[in-house]
Amino acid sequence: MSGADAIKPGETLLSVDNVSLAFGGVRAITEVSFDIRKSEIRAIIGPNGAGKTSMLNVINGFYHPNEGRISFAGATRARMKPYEAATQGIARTFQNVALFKGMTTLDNIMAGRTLKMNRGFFWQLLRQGPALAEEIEHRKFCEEIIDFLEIEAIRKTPVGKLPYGLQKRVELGRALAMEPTLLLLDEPMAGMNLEEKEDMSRFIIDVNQHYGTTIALIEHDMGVVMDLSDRIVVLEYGRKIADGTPAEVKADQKVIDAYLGVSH
Amino acid sequence: MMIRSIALAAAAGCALATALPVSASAQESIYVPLFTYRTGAFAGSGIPIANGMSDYLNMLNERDGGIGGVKLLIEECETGYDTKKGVECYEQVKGKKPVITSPYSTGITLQLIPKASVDKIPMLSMAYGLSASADGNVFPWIFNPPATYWDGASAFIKHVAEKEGGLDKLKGKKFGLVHLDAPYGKEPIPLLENLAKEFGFELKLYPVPAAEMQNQSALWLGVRRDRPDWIYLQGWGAMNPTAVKEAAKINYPMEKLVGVWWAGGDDDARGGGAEAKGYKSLNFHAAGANFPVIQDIQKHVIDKGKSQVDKAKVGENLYNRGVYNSMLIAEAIRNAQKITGKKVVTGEDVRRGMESLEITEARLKEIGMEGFAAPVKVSCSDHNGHHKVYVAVWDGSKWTKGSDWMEPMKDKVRPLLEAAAKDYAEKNAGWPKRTEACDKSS
Amino acid sequence: MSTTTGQPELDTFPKLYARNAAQRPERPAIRRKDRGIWQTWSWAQSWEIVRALAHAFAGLGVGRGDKVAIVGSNRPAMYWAIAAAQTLRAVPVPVYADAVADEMAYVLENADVKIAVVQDQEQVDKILSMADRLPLLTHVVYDEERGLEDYDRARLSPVAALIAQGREALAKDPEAGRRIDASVAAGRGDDASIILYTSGTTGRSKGVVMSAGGSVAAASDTVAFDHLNDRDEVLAYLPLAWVGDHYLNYAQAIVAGFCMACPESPDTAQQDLREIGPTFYFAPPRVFESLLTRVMIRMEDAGALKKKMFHHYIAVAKQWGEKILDGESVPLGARLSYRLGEWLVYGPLKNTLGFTRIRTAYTAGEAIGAELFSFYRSLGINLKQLYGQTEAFLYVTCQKDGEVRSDAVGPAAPNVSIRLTEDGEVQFRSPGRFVEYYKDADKTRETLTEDGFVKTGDAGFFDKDGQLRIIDRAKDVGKLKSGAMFAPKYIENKLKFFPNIKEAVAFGDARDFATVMLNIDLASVGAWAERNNVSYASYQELAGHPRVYEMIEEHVDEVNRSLAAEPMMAAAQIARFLILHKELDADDGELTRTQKVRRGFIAERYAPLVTALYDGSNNADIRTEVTFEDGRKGAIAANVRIVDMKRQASQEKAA
Amino acid sequence: MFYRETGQYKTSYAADMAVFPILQDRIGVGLMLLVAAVGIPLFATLFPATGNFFLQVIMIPFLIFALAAIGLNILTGYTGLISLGTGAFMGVGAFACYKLTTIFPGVNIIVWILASGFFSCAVGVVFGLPSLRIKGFYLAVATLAAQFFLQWCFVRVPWLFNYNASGAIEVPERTLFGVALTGANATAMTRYFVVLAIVVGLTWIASNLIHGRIGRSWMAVRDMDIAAQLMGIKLLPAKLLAFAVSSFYCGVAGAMMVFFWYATGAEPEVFSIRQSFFILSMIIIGGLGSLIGSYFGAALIYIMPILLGWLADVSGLPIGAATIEHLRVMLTGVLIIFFLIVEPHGLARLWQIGKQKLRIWPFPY
Amino acid sequence: MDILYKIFIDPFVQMGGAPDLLVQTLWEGLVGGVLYALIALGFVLIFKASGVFNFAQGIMMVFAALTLVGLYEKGVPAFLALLLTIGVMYALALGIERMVLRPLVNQPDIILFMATFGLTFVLVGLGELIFGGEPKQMITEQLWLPKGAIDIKMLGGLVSLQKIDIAAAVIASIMVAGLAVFFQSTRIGRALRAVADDHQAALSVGISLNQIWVIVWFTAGIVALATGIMWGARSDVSFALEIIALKALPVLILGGFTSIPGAIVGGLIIGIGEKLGEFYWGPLLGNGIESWLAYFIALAFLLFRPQGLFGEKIIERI
Repeated sequence: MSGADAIKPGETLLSVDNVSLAFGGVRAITEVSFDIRKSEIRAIIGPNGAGKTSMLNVINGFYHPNEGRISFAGATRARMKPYEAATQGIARTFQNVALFKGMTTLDNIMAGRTLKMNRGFFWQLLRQGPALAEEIEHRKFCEEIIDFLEIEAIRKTPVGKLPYGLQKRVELGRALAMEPTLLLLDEPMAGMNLEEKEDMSRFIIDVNQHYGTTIALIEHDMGVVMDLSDRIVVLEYGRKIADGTPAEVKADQKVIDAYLGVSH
Repeated sequence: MMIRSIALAAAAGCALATALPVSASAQESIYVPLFTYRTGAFAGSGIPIANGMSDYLNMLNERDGGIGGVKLLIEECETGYDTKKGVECYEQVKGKKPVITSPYSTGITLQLIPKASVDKIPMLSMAYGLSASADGNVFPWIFNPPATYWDGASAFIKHVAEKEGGLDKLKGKKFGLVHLDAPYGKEPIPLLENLAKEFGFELKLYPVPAAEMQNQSALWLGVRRDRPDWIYLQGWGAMNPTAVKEAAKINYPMEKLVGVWWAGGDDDARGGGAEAKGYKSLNFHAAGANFPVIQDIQKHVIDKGKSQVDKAKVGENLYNRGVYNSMLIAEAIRNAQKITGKKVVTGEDVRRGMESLEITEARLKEIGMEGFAAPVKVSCSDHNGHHKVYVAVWDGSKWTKGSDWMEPMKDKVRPLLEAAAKDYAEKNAGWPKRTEACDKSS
Repeated sequence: MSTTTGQPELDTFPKLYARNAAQRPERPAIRRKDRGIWQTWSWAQSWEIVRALAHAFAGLGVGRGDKVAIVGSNRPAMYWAIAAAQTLRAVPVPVYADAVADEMAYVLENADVKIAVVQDQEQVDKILSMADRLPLLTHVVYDEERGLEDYDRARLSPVAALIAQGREALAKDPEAGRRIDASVAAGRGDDASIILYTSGTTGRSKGVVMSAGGSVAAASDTVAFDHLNDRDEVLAYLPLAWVGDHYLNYAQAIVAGFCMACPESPDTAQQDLREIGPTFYFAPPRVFESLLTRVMIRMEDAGALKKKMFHHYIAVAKQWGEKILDGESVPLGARLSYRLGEWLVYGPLKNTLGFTRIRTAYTAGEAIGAELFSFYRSLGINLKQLYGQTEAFLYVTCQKDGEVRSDAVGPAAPNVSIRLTEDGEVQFRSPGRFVEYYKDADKTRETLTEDGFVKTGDAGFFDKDGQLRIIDRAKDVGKLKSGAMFAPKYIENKLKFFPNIKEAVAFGDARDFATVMLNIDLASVGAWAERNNVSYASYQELAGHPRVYEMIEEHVDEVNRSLAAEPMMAAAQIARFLILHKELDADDGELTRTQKVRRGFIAERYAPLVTALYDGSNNADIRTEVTFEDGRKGAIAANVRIVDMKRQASQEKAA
Repeated sequence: MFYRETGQYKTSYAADMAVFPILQDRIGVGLMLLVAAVGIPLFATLFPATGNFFLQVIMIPFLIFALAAIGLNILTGYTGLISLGTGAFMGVGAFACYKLTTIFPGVNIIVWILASGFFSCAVGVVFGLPSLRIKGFYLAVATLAAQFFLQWCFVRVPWLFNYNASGAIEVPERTLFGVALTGANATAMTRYFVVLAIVVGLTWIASNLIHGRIGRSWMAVRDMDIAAQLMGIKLLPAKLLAFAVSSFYCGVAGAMMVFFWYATGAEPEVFSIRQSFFILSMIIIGGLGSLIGSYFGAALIYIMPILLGWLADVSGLPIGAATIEHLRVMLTGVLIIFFLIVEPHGLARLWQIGKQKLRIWPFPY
Repeated sequence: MDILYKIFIDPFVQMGGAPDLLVQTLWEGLVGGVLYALIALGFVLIFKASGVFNFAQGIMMVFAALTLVGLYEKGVPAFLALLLTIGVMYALALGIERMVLRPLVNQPDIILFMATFGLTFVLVGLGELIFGGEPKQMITEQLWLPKGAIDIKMLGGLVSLQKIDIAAAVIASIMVAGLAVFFQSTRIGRALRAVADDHQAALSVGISLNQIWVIVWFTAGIVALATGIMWGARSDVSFALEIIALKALPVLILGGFTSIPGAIVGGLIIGIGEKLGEFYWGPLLGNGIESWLAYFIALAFLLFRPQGLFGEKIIERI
């Protein structure tokens, strides 16, 4: 964590260097390189099957790239396990909400604090003294997030019963509970209506500003992406075809041909 | 919240408690509960025994109006050969002041041994249960006549010696023990190991896990490889017919396969079909229906439709075993009445009656069991008697007598047994010293 | 007779606050559901915060007589800000938080506000947008940081920072503390305590100035009247700028030393009410009504047996409940049956509504239906009526325990004198009587008589029990062409007692006959529609449905029968009615912020309909502008059907 | 109906996070404990015959099975790992306790009962190792390996049963302050109190675990293991901890079963696969992921057949014991299916729904 | 060293020393494996088509055999009894579909698993109630199944093949072949496969899921009957057989829950593996290791191929 903290806003937090990934014979990502700077909102876009989600999976250690390296907060690695990514401060949300369905909103967000909680097993047995104090301390933190995301009313509702838009919000809350340095959002607005999208955009911007969290997001809604992000990477068939500010990307002929030209 | 369910249970329990017929009419009759198992994986052996037990006692009620003029209150409790349910049965009957229990399961027996002296209810585990409980000095409340598993195993060795031409011929021979891989099955091992040392034969063990009772082919391949000269089968339930069939499959000579008395059910042998002809089993009572006692049962119980037995199976080996078991109970009660002069006897009385039980040839004849069984005598120190057994032979359709009554090697068994009893008492710290007075044999 | 007369030093709220902090430092003063739990501040903590805030306010230049605007929902910070301003002898001016920018600008401008304490970014934005109209405004203090990170901080501070800053200063500098103490001690009963802007059924709002002494005296009287003490709890959910909230929660809490609880958010108020379980409760009749409607609707979906049980015991309660509540003698069987009902129905019902702990509840503001009123009372809730005004600092009359009726509002409150003018207008003089309308001497003179009585503008009379009965606004009571009396509100209220009717607007002054425009209640009629397989896509479609008309016609007919039974009102039976195609809405100016109908405005806005009501046509076209929630404007057009009613003969004789 | 939640507001997180935040629930729990600790013993004292039967045949085993069910529920209900080895883990506890108390007879048996849990805990962890690679029914079948292997050990390693000729555990008499806790002289009442204390205490601890960080990580693994990893939850330690705690509970239950219920001895057969299925059916009928459900399940699966048998008894129908047993078995099966159809999430869910109904009474929703 | 010798050398010396015994062991393993495979096949059929882990498969086997023998004992001619039993199995499938599967449709797997657990109780109770709990002799001869053995002299010894075992292997092969044909070439069979792949797709083809369930359970019932006859002939027909059926579970781990070839190959591996293990290595542990050996074999396989023998490598999709 200290490594990530030492990096100043604007400096490179994560760099993806010439990464390739293949499943059996199918190439999902081919020689992609880009970087994410601290405190920016970085979008990864591309048509379906462009390898966007695979890219996120590589970043947080679900997939191990066949080639190439990833450096995060100055440390370079080839293989990492997802929980190691978590310890280093990488959090994410999923395209299809991956909440803990049997638990309440609060418990889901509390689960995001797992790494920060370290009272021993003995105290956990008693749920008294230090263990309770720790629970309360983290509960307070989670309540801040609940307040931030305006989900007070569903605090104790099992997430399985929530509408989709709220589930996405809870999932964001769970990721925020990890106090991530880098937050990966996989289509945070998929399947939302206009109003929900506006809310979510606002939350993403607020997270970025309020907590200074670096955000990498995949999103289909071009309007949203252009509004939100500082810089955009465009992938197509697993290859990077463009990288730059929204304006630059918008003007890039390859992008127009490959992506914006096609109706989405 | 979880406690709420306890209350639910409690409420249910209250209903149960108020409705349980507690010590009903114990004064006018003698309460004899029978733990039986007509269900479960071992029902095959349980059903004929259960029928035999009930039918004999019912016959006494029908023919004689009970024992000594007092009706017997007979009640079956289904255990399914499951210790859990056995304990439930015990608790259920305990309140009704039974004069004796016979659990018919080694597991349940082990459970109840320590309780018998506490609850003052004697227990009869007829030729099963804990061999060591034959020591009346340590186990005043437990009776396991007429023979223990060790007697059985020793009788097997005796039988072999007879066939081979003397104990000295055993040297260098190879014996196999095919046994259920459970406490019951392993029981003969120490004795056989002792005898092996003494007589110089080799003992090979073939355990059958309970889950593999019907899947013994690998084991019998081992038998085929090792070629033991004789095999003793300490099996139970579905294990027996499978073993007999497998033995037949590897062409093992049937006359060299000897089962303990619990491997001597008609169904056990019948499964092997024609190939099972010659299969042997130890026994301490006769099979067949040609005894006055069985006739009486036929007349007074079965013909009146008061039995659950399939008529064709009356007189089968295990049916007769049930009859024999009940006979022991009845005789003990009768003896207790005689000693105490009371008509309605208690558990304590029956313990005394059991302890001084002597069933002579004459008495056997009186009760229509001449030739059915050997005389039985139980004493204060010897709760078993180590009575004579014989070898029964399957003739392809029924059990026949294949040898004379023979004494087990009591001298070999007894010391081992007393040591085991001592060991038991030592391991069970605080095991009570015998305080019960000793009655003279009647 | 006020309890504080013997102790002249306790004539301002800051003094009482200090007394509470000294006398009951550990007792809870204020709670708020926040971050999932009820954050609680004791009187000592609370007073410490008020002092710190006062110090910080002083640092912002707030001094005696300066106006401090308070814009936000019910939150501790807002109440502390009020107290802090009062501590400095400045005058807090609470403003309706949901007021649109224009309305708010008027109030802030009119009140010469120096600093504004607001809730969040939304209010900050509103105020910043009108900054050019408010030259006097020097600083804005906000409670919630969210979204304000990038704002220019020069004239903007978070309240938490101010409190911290004040606290630090007070800790460092004993002199600062003494200055605050001195300011508190210097406070006098005739200081202006607060300016409450009335929503006014017509025209611009007026700033009603209250004196500290009067406010304290009034509050002390009612605290004694209802035996309130520091074990009571209230839920502060009414608009902060409304006299009701300021009086019932803020003033009474400080006088009696009880705890006021603030809901987590307006959406969760109902849930929060249930959690807190107030012992003293106020709600306008419409709240009780919508609660009852919801109760009945929810019970409709219950199983047959449960429904039967429910209605059985409600009937039992109806028969005996009020008698038991009033301590009358009741047969033992009935008492037992009621007890069973309490266990099976009333207790759980009160529990789900959050009324379990209520000792005293009031309703006021408009007439309450007899059925509705006695429903709650029969459950064992001590619900009473009061009649009040901002100008009186709320209480004019209130009912004593045990002498409660639905059709009257009780005798004069303690230390209040009431007189009726010849044309029936109610006038009163009370300890809490207002000082003046801020910067509006004309209006003040208009309202305040020479001898210190306030003209309420309401027409009423005392009935034989000595309880006041209010008929209507004095100026609204009109006459039909025949000369018979026409009291529109009286008619409207009768109509509104039907759960299916949400609003009614009656016309008839100087006309041949009385007519009404109605709003159906979507929740109630919607549920009815569902049960009766009436399908509809919109409010408009439901409102115009023939079967809905049929049903409403029955209601109107019933009202006519009841009007016919009253000699003074029989002539004003409803001759024609229509159901409006849209809900009357405060955003469109059709209702006041306190949800009262603005009859004149409606008559203008729906002029074609009014014309049609009187020209005998069976339907009329109407096109109206509407304001959507996000501020966009649009228009709806509709053709509205008008129904003729049969009028009953006056039953004076028969009755 | 009984609930009066109005006015029960929480001013601290400790109160808000309490296991029973509602006063009426706390009263209910208190009453239950009172009934269990005072009412039932009183009843048993007043009616010794039925009382003893009730304690010995119903209450003691019910509590013990409930504890085992809690153990399995931690693994299966909370962590989502199906185990069919419960019986064997119970056996490990029983044999461990037997070894401990015979090697160190001086130490109080209650200490050993609890200590024996650690042995089954260790064994559980070993057999939990495959859970990293396999899931669902595959894992369930893998746990059968534990079941059969351990069962084989119980029979085949004579050291475990102290070379007893009986091949079974022979429970020696152990006392506390001169009162027999085990053995034939231990009264049902004494044993009941010990069992009650242990079961209530362990239930409390289980509830603590479940409501804290550890419980959340278990449920996270259960609900979505991928996301759990991302929260920094290491799957293997979380799963192994579940195996450990679960086996601990099962082990203690097993030890208590032999020492406080059977009280005199037990054959290895007691810990057969049937026992495993028995416990599994308890938690499924009772409700996966619910402590109270474990109690419900134990009550239904264990007590119901006894009640059925008793009903048949009372009804006085002239049917034989065997027929009754057959019907009882059949009816048990039918009831299992029936309850699954009525409420697949178990009795705990029914209870939850009932409770919710009471909370919003008289409203239907 | 001695122990290492016993583990790694001695068994092979034995194998080489008595090759006839080795052949015999393999044969016994093969026959046992065939029968395990048949039980596993029943599991697989049901799991594939309805996602139900049918715990009652073992009991169905016993129930089927018991019905057959019970009917015969009640005086029904053997082949008529066989037909009637098939009818009973059909009725059973129908009943299960109506009363268990249909009300529980769309429930989680474990619930359905538990329902089949309840079903075992029902079948046990019902079977014992109707036919009694005594073990019964399988009516081998009456069904024209062969008896006796074929002894082959070979490898310096004797290998004895029981005719009934040969019959079992033949019948098993016929059944597997029959099922293969059924799945490949009949309309219903194709429908079944469609269901296994995609319930929606199957529905769109116009096949009722309910019908498919009945057919699948009925088919599994037939397989159970065949297995029951074979096992019954090897020992006897009693409820103790139920435990043997559990042996199909390691076979399932090995072969995969959805793979018919997996069930067969898995069955053979387990059957042969456990016989070899018990016979050659069992004595090291005092024999009787068969009860758990199969599970360990399966687990060991699983560590190297978590997806089972014929499963495809699973790429976890997020």
